Amino acid sequence: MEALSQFLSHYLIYMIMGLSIVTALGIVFSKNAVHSVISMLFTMVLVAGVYLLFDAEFLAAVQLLVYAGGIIVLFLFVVLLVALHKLENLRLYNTYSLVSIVLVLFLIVILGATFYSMPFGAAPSVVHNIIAGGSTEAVAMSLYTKFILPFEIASVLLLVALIGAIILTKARAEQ
Amino acid sequence: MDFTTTYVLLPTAKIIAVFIVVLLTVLFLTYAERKVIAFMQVRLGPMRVGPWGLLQPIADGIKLFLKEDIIPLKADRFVYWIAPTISIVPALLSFLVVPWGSETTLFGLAKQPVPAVISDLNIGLLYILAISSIGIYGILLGGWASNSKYPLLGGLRSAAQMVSYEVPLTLALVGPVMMANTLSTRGIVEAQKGMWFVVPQILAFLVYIACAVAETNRAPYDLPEAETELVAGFHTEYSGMKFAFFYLAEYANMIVVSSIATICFLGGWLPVPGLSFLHLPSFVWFALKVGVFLFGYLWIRATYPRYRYDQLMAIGWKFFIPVTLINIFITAFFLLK
Amino acid sequence: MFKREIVELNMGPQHPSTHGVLRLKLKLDGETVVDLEPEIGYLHRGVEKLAENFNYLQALNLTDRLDYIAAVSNNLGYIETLEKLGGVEVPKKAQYFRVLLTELNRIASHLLWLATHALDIGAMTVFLYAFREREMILDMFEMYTGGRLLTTTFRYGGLKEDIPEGFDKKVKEFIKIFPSRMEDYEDLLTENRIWKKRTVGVGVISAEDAINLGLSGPVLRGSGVPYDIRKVEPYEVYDEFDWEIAVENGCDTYARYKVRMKEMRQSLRIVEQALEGMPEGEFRAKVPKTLKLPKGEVYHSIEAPKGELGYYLISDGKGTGPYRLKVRGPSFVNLQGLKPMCKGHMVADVVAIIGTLDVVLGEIDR
Amino acid sequence: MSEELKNNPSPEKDKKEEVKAKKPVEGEKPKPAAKKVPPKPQIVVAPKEEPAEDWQKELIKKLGDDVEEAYVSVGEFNIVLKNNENFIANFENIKQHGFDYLADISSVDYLKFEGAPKRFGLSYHLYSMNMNRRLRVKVFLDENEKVPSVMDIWKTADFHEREAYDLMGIVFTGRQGLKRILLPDDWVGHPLRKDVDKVEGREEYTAKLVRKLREED
Repeated sequence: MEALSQFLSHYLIYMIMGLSIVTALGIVFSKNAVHSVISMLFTMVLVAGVYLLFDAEFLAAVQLLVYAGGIIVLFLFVVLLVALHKLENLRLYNTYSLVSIVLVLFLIVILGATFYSMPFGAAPSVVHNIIAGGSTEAVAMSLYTKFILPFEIASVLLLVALIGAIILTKARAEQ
Repeated sequence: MDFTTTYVLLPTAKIIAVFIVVLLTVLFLTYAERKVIAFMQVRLGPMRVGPWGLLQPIADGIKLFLKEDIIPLKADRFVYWIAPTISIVPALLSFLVVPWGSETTLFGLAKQPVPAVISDLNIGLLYILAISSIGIYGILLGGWASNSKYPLLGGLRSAAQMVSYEVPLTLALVGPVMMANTLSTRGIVEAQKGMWFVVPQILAFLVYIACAVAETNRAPYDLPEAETELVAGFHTEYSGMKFAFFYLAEYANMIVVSSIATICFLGGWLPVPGLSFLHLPSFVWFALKVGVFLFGYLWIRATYPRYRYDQLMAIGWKFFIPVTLINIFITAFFLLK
Repeated sequence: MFKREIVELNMGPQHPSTHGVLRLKLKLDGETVVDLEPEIGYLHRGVEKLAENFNYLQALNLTDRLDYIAAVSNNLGYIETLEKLGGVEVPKKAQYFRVLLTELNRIASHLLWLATHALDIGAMTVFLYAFREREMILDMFEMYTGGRLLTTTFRYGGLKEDIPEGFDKKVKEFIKIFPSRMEDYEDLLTENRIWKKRTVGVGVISAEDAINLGLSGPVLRGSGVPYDIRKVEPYEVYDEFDWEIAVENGCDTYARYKVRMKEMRQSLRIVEQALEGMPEGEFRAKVPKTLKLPKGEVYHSIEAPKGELGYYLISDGKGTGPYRLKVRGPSFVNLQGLKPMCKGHMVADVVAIIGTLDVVLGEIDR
Repeated sequence: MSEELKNNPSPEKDKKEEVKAKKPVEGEKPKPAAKKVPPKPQIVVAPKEEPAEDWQKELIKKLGDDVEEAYVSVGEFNIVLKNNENFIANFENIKQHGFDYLADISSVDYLKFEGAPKRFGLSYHLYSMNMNRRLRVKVFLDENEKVPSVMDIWKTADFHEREAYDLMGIVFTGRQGLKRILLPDDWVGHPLRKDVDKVEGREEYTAKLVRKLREED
């Protein structure tokens, strides 16, 4: 029993990651846009699971709340309201496949090189040790003290975008 | 305690206990709904199956099991199949962090009392809100996959409604969280030992009740399934167990929001002030308080007409959200003073 | 991309709130109704053609099936049309009893309207409360005629038979109970915020438009026109009773709701007076067994629960049945008000407006 | 009375004419059915009287030559109008006279009715809210004769005219959307006509429906 649970806690992370890759592929390869969105939803939920396993509870909750609960609903709204039958006839693989293969290989090489040269170190375990009272408090402390200025700037920017969107659509509706 | 008991046996036992209780409650909530509303409407309600129709929910359950599972010809089979599941799983998962009592030994399974909650997450409340926001997809996808106009309208309506009402619902809960200084559900209850949060947070409490009714798509905000307009809303085309899943999810959600209200405003498992001499077990107090809320649900349904869709949205955005924001400011002001 | 798409939605003929087999072709912009066209005829049975092949008494059965909620009113209108052409004097007792039954029927019809209207807007409890009281009235009908809905109540020259024993006791019981029950309905609805939000300002129609559209009954009176045939052209013994026309000036769904609520109270007043003043004597004038009417034509209208119910009867003086019987059903005409009332409102309001028009498809399709 | 006689021509004119002409004059409200206890009830005609009241005379004067006939029968005031180019103007006149409420438009097929001048008839039942009076305007039509629509004056005419078209086959000109209302759009015939066999229209319709369904298969 003990061995099993240790095995689980050790390999659960890989299982979740693997699943999330599968669902992520589902986003790209499914021909039906609604199926894509569902795959995306599962990917988001699984990513939240990854966060949870790294003891980033707050991040996991926010991931669920904002991405899985909010943004994908909007995606789904758009997909449902736009005519879908046209998408069914779309060809997934275009004729420039040779070019794309070369480009993708190039991208993989560059990304790999970047990852290889980055000094990642043992960050997760450090984080694990710092926050005994839960990650929520740590996030809050850093957000509202050290990073208060970027935080506020980001919020103002979002507000501007929000108001801008409303004004743009309103103007169109009145025309 | 050894490792196996702590990490495997106890959680499993808790999970099984909670789920059995929740499913039974859901079953008999449907019975209670029919009975309570029947008595309010001077009729008898179910009387045929068992004494006073007590076995009616079980008969209904069997009926739904045995019913033919119809899938519309032009439906998207995969989405049609997965929608009820998406709907019910988050509803049940929410019970993970609901503390149903102070401490328990789980009928002697644990040698010393353990917290009466499956998992006391430090982000408990946030977790419930996060997980319940997934439930929207079930309704939205179910409505779309049926490939029929009324379900689609119902699905879109309810998704818009639930997304909108999540905002004031969450904001209303910020007040108690600020006062308790924790997101843990147990922590919030324990912070109310002196005074229930319903007293200082009365504004948030009232908004929460209204939003909770809207969030669970119940009367007078039951527009997604307003039968006189949209036939049966998003589950018009569903039958058999799939329909039962939607049904169960709705009632499970009712219990979840009632539990949150109890936890955040009415002191969870704490006894009613002045009645603590009764020495009732803590889970009885909890059940009683949740029961009051559930009764309120039924009472409202028997009394009020239905709002119109735009009116519902207007109330949500123009009234509830400002009120909850003001409540947060007031709470912050008094906490900082 | 920003072009507005108009969606066509078929509401009915099978839909919970179209009260039968009414079909509406809605054109929607989002959820706002841009255009609307009622499609009727799903319940067409050719009553007018059938009547030409029946004799006068048989045709009475057909009138039951017009507005099957208010069969007594239909019978009364038809029988009075015959009597008007035949020129027969109806005994006082029969007249009193006719008024009594018709007013009870009006209450029953309005109760059914209240029940379904409230249910459409989502107030479920009122539905069952109203049905409970309607049941009492239907019991009375059953006691007198043997039928609950299709009553075939009256006969040429008076009543079918004398008033049964114990009937007055039932009516008295109803008169005693009903006012407090009315209070119950009003408590649940009249000042209810949601109810007001759903009805005030919805389905507005001005008095001029209403007259021009030929609307009648509570729909017209809700727009402030005091047109009630019972008052302006009293038939039977309505001029002997003390009662008022129910009028509201709101022109909207709420006003029509209030008109019907008032009207139920007034009807109860009439019932009370009719029961108290019930004279003794014959219940039927002496009339021949086979009814033959003189050659001629006549239009007679009465105030049915839904509005002006008119019968246009042509007799060729030879046959024992009508040469032509045209029914002017109030619901048929009132249905024309649906389009101007609904334009610019939302789908949910359409449901409320259908409810407030109180249409019965049996009468529309005939 | 002389005008009235014109409208009740020959076949019945001989003996019975006397009876119906005299009967109504004797008593204001005759009770033929009630009093004459039958082995064979005598058939009489509802009396036609000259319009006596001021408003009636005024209205007749206003409409002038277009009035073919005007009489009071069973207490109801009837005006028979000519179907000519003044038709709409006359109705506007009537409306201005106070008859603002159009209660009903009825169509009649006089095919088997003795004494009718033409095949079809339309009866407009009007009511005046202010004067509290009723008026019946009648117009007679030959087969295939069209009649102008009064929909511009009273919107309520819409359904009534559609019904008259649907069931009786009377065509109204000068309006839109004149289509069947109670019967299916592809129905054959007009069932309220007296010469229509009840079943005929239905058989044809059913046959068409079956054909259509077969094609769909």
